[in-house]
Amino acid sequence: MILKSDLYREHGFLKGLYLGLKLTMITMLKNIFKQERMTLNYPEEKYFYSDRFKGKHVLTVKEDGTLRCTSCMLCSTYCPAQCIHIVAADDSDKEVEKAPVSFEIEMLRCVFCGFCEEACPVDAIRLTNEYEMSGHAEQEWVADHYELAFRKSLNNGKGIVSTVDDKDRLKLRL
Amino acid sequence: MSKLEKIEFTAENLARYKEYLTRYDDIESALLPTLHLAQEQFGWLPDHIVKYLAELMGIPEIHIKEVISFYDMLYDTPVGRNIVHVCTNITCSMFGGREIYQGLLKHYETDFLTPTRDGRISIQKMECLGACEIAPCMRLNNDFLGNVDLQTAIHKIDELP
Amino acid sequence: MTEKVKFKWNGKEIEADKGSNLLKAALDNGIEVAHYCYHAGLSVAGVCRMCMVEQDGVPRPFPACNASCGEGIVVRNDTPKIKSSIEATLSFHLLNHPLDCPVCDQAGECGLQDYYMKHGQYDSQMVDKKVHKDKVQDIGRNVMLDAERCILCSRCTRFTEEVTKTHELGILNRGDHAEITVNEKLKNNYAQNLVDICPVGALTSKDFRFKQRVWFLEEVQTTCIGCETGCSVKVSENKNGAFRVKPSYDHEVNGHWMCDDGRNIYKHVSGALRLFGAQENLNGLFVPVDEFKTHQLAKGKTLKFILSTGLTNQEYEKFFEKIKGKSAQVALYVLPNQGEDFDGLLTRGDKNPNLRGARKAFEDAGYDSSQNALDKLLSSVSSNDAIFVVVPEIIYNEDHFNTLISKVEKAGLKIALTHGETLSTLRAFDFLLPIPTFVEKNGDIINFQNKKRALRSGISYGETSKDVSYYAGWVNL
Amino acid sequence: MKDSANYKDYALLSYHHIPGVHNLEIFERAGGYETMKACFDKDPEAIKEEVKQSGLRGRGGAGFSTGVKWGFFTKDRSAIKYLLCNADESEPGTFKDRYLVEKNPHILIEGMIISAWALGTQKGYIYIRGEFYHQAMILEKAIKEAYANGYLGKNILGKGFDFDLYVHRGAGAYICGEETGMISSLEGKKGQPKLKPPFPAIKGYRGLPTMVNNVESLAAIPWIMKFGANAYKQWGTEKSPGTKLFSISGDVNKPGVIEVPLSTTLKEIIEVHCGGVRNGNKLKAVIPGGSSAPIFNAEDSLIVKMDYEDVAAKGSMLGSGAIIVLDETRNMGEVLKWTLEFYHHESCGQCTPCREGTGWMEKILKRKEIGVAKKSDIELLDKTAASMRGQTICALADAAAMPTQGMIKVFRNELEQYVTTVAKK
Repeated sequence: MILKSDLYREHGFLKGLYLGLKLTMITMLKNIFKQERMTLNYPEEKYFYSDRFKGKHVLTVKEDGTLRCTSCMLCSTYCPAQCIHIVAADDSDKEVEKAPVSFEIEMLRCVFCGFCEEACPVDAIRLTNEYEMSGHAEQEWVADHYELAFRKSLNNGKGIVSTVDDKDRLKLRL
Repeated sequence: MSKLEKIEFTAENLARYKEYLTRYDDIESALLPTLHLAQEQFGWLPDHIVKYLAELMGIPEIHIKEVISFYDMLYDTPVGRNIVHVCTNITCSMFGGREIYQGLLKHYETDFLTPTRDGRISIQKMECLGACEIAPCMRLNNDFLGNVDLQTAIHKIDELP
Repeated sequence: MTEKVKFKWNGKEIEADKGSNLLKAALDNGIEVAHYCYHAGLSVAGVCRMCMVEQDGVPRPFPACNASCGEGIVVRNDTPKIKSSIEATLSFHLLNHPLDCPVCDQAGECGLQDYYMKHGQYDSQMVDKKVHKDKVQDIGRNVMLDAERCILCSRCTRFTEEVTKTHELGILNRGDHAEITVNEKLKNNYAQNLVDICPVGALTSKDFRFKQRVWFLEEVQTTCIGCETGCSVKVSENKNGAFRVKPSYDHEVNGHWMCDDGRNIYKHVSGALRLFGAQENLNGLFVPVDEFKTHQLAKGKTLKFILSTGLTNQEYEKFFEKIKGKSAQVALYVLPNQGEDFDGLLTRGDKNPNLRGARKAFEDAGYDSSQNALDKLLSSVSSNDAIFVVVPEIIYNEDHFNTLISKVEKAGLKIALTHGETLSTLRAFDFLLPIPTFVEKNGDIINFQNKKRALRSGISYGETSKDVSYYAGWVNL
Repeated sequence: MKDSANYKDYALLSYHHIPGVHNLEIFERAGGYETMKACFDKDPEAIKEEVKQSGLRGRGGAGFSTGVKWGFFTKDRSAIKYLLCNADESEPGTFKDRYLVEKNPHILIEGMIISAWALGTQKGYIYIRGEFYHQAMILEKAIKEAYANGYLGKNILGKGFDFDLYVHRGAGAYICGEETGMISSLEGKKGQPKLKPPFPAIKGYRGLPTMVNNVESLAAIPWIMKFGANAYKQWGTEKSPGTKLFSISGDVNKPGVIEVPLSTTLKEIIEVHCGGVRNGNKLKAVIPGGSSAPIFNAEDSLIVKMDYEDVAAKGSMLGSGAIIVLDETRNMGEVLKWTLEFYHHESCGQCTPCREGTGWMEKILKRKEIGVAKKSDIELLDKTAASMRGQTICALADAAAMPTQGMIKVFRNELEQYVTTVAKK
């Protein structure tokens, strides 16, 4: 939560102290009498995180269903945990030219910092608010691009289409 | 021109080529006149003619291609038997050179430098032809035509062989 | 002795040969001057207009690449006027550039990127349609051309005109439609130098294409072992392997260039067949084994060594030291000549990287390095022998080497010291033992000029500590 | 144009009134080639000095003193060197050389022989633009006649001097009018200008000393040698002496080539020699020296004197003397568009600022076609033009930038209106 103002600076010491404690008191009393608890009965109840939550990655796709990623490797360069592994290859489409043949993220290494999202020049990788991940063995924690782009939860396996599409970019390029 | 046809200068042109060589102190300098000559004989300068000239003169092929592509009056694409140059520079444009050019393209249903369907003419938009006193001016092959309008231009072009 | 002159560049005093190139003098003295078209190994074109300077007493700015050093001249390229002109010129360079850095292999070592960080006009005013040209053209000899990225510095055309004199590349058309074009395909054996000299991503290597980003790579300064010329090279590698070889400037041997054959010398270093430990031949199938087993089998046998010409002087020295006074038979296998003796530029027919060093080491140790000695050794092979064959790193003529292998078949124990299971005929051996490749060892080799050339190690992949001399230690155990 | 022209009135067009003067016989009967014969008795250095004294300035556009340029040339008479005549007049609006050559080719040949004698060149080439096919043929014929008369070839007139002269046809490239571009073109390369230094006078055609002069400069030599430098100076001003050919086109009643002394007012040229502005319209602007010269508005046009200094003082240049007159009906945006299209088309593609800049300036001006134009584009255009100036090997970038900046200076409001007005279809 972002505090809007500094109570102490704005109202002076005593009044600030009073206002601050008032908030604390109200919350305490509410919790005692209204029983509004933060603990949820997971998995029956689930917490909903905002879209800005940095959860499991997703690779976006173009309108034709291919990966948007051009395998420029900026994410893997920027990644502080060095958990992104990309193997690039020629694409038969001259306009695309370069595409990944394999894109893997080691989920156990990932620190969910979201730097990859910021480094990406083509909006190909995003962090979602998906936070439920599980696995038995280490291998299951390496997400390949099928998992990252076409898992069931993403548009029923069709993947998330990025709005800044290649064709739009080409149009912008005129 | 079919590719099977043997590409070489006629005896007369070969003599002219030899004469060109005497004018210059090195063979490279004779390239531009030779290209003019070749274009006169072959119409335009496709790769196999470039190859012939390269062998004849001992100049690298790419060098000749560079030169052909550099100059407006040497053609590496097919052109018609007659070339029509329409000036579109300042003075000629002031007096409607561009309209004549567009009008001609429309009339002959062709495009920049593309030969008409009967292969008779190619229309080329040119920069200043150096005849601004008779603007708008054109060149039909090597002849200047001044103070033209679209109708006279079409009339004159139709007289071409 | 050429006369020296002193002049000032941005206030820094520089000493250079009189009349030498002003830009070169500045670059040699560690001054960073933006430039694209100038290359010390080529003629001056003066077309990129990035190296403009102002000189006191000269009214107009001029390009430093077309000026010569004179005594006492005062040159600046940090005045506001020049700075803004460089900015403007760079923006012209970028005007029709497609800006596809994410997919461009040059990114990270691109002249446009480098100078943009320094001289960029960060807000774009370009909303117009760019000029489009042909992308992704395979122009032969492992070179890819992207005409759109090209800034027409003409380095490549000058290279094919002046260095290789093969005239494959030219610039067709004029104005902003000018485009690098290849006549048929590249044909010369130096074509990949074009990739190096291209300051932008217009010419890229098909071999290196999309394998790695250059910022993941480290460059190791070493020497090419492709032939006896011994060109200075840089091998780009990281923990995943070696990825490319580029020439590095050495005015005594190779100048700025290297041949295309030499570009392939990295391939065995991290190739699929690279040997990382001892292997035993089980009916034609090599399986990992403890090296100790080989050691045990070799005990009591007469050890014979056939060395290759690819070892360093230090390795030979150490080897002969180890077998000094012991009864080991040693011979040298010399690779046969390939093609013409000398192609006029760099490539030589003699493919032995360190033949001179080997012969000298043999001589110093009192051994015979001639073909006779090898023949003698081969003819005397018996079942009581353990024969060690050092497999050359690069074998151009496999048949020639296979004949050698066929002659050692009689030996009781056949061991190949190699970097990998590269040849099918290596199946004739009982054991394969790993030795380091040229990027995994430090030492000297002696090239055709009788000059010492240094091999330097970078990141190791194999079992590098055990070189030939280690196995020599098995003699007379 | 006066009918009964003679030496006293004209230097260059003095033979033009004689019918059939392109024939050597008629030309000689009128007194042609006499000066040349007389010159062979003179010391070459004396000829050079005379030309220098006359103050003749290069008529191709730059206006550099011909005599001084000759002074830079090697004095070693035995060394191989070349004389090159620049007849590649491709500056839009210029047609004076065509006019001069097609009527009277011999005056150029005479001038070239005298210059060759003075400079000691053994071979000469007349580089004529490819479009002038008939003019090239006229020259070829005239050269043949001169050979037949022994004025060209080995041992000319028994003086032990050899000079061969040939016509070399270009193939349509503006840049070949630049002297080093012309040399490249003559060498059989693309006509791309070469780096200077070295200058052509030191290292030109085939790396040998080469003197490049404009047709008009060379054609003025016989007159100067005949009547002397002082007589030549009777015309014009101290710094710009002599007469000059002006090619006048555009909105005037009688367009054409005139020869007038330098420093004649533009007003006189338009009103007296060319019969005034067409249809009695009001004068709007004048381009005084070919399309590369910044434009004059009506006020400046009426007071400017056509000599190198006064035109430069008013912010333009005399250039090749191509005067394009524009009346009130003309749209300056269109004129600038035509100019920029021309330079875009003709940029040789060597230096980046010119290659990219000329194309971009055209695109900026045409932004309304893709619907992104705004008023500030004119500012950008001005800035782009400014950053192209003085950045390139040859002057083409300047030639594109100067008229752009000049036009923006004089007609900014009109241009701003032009770029933002989208024509209704």
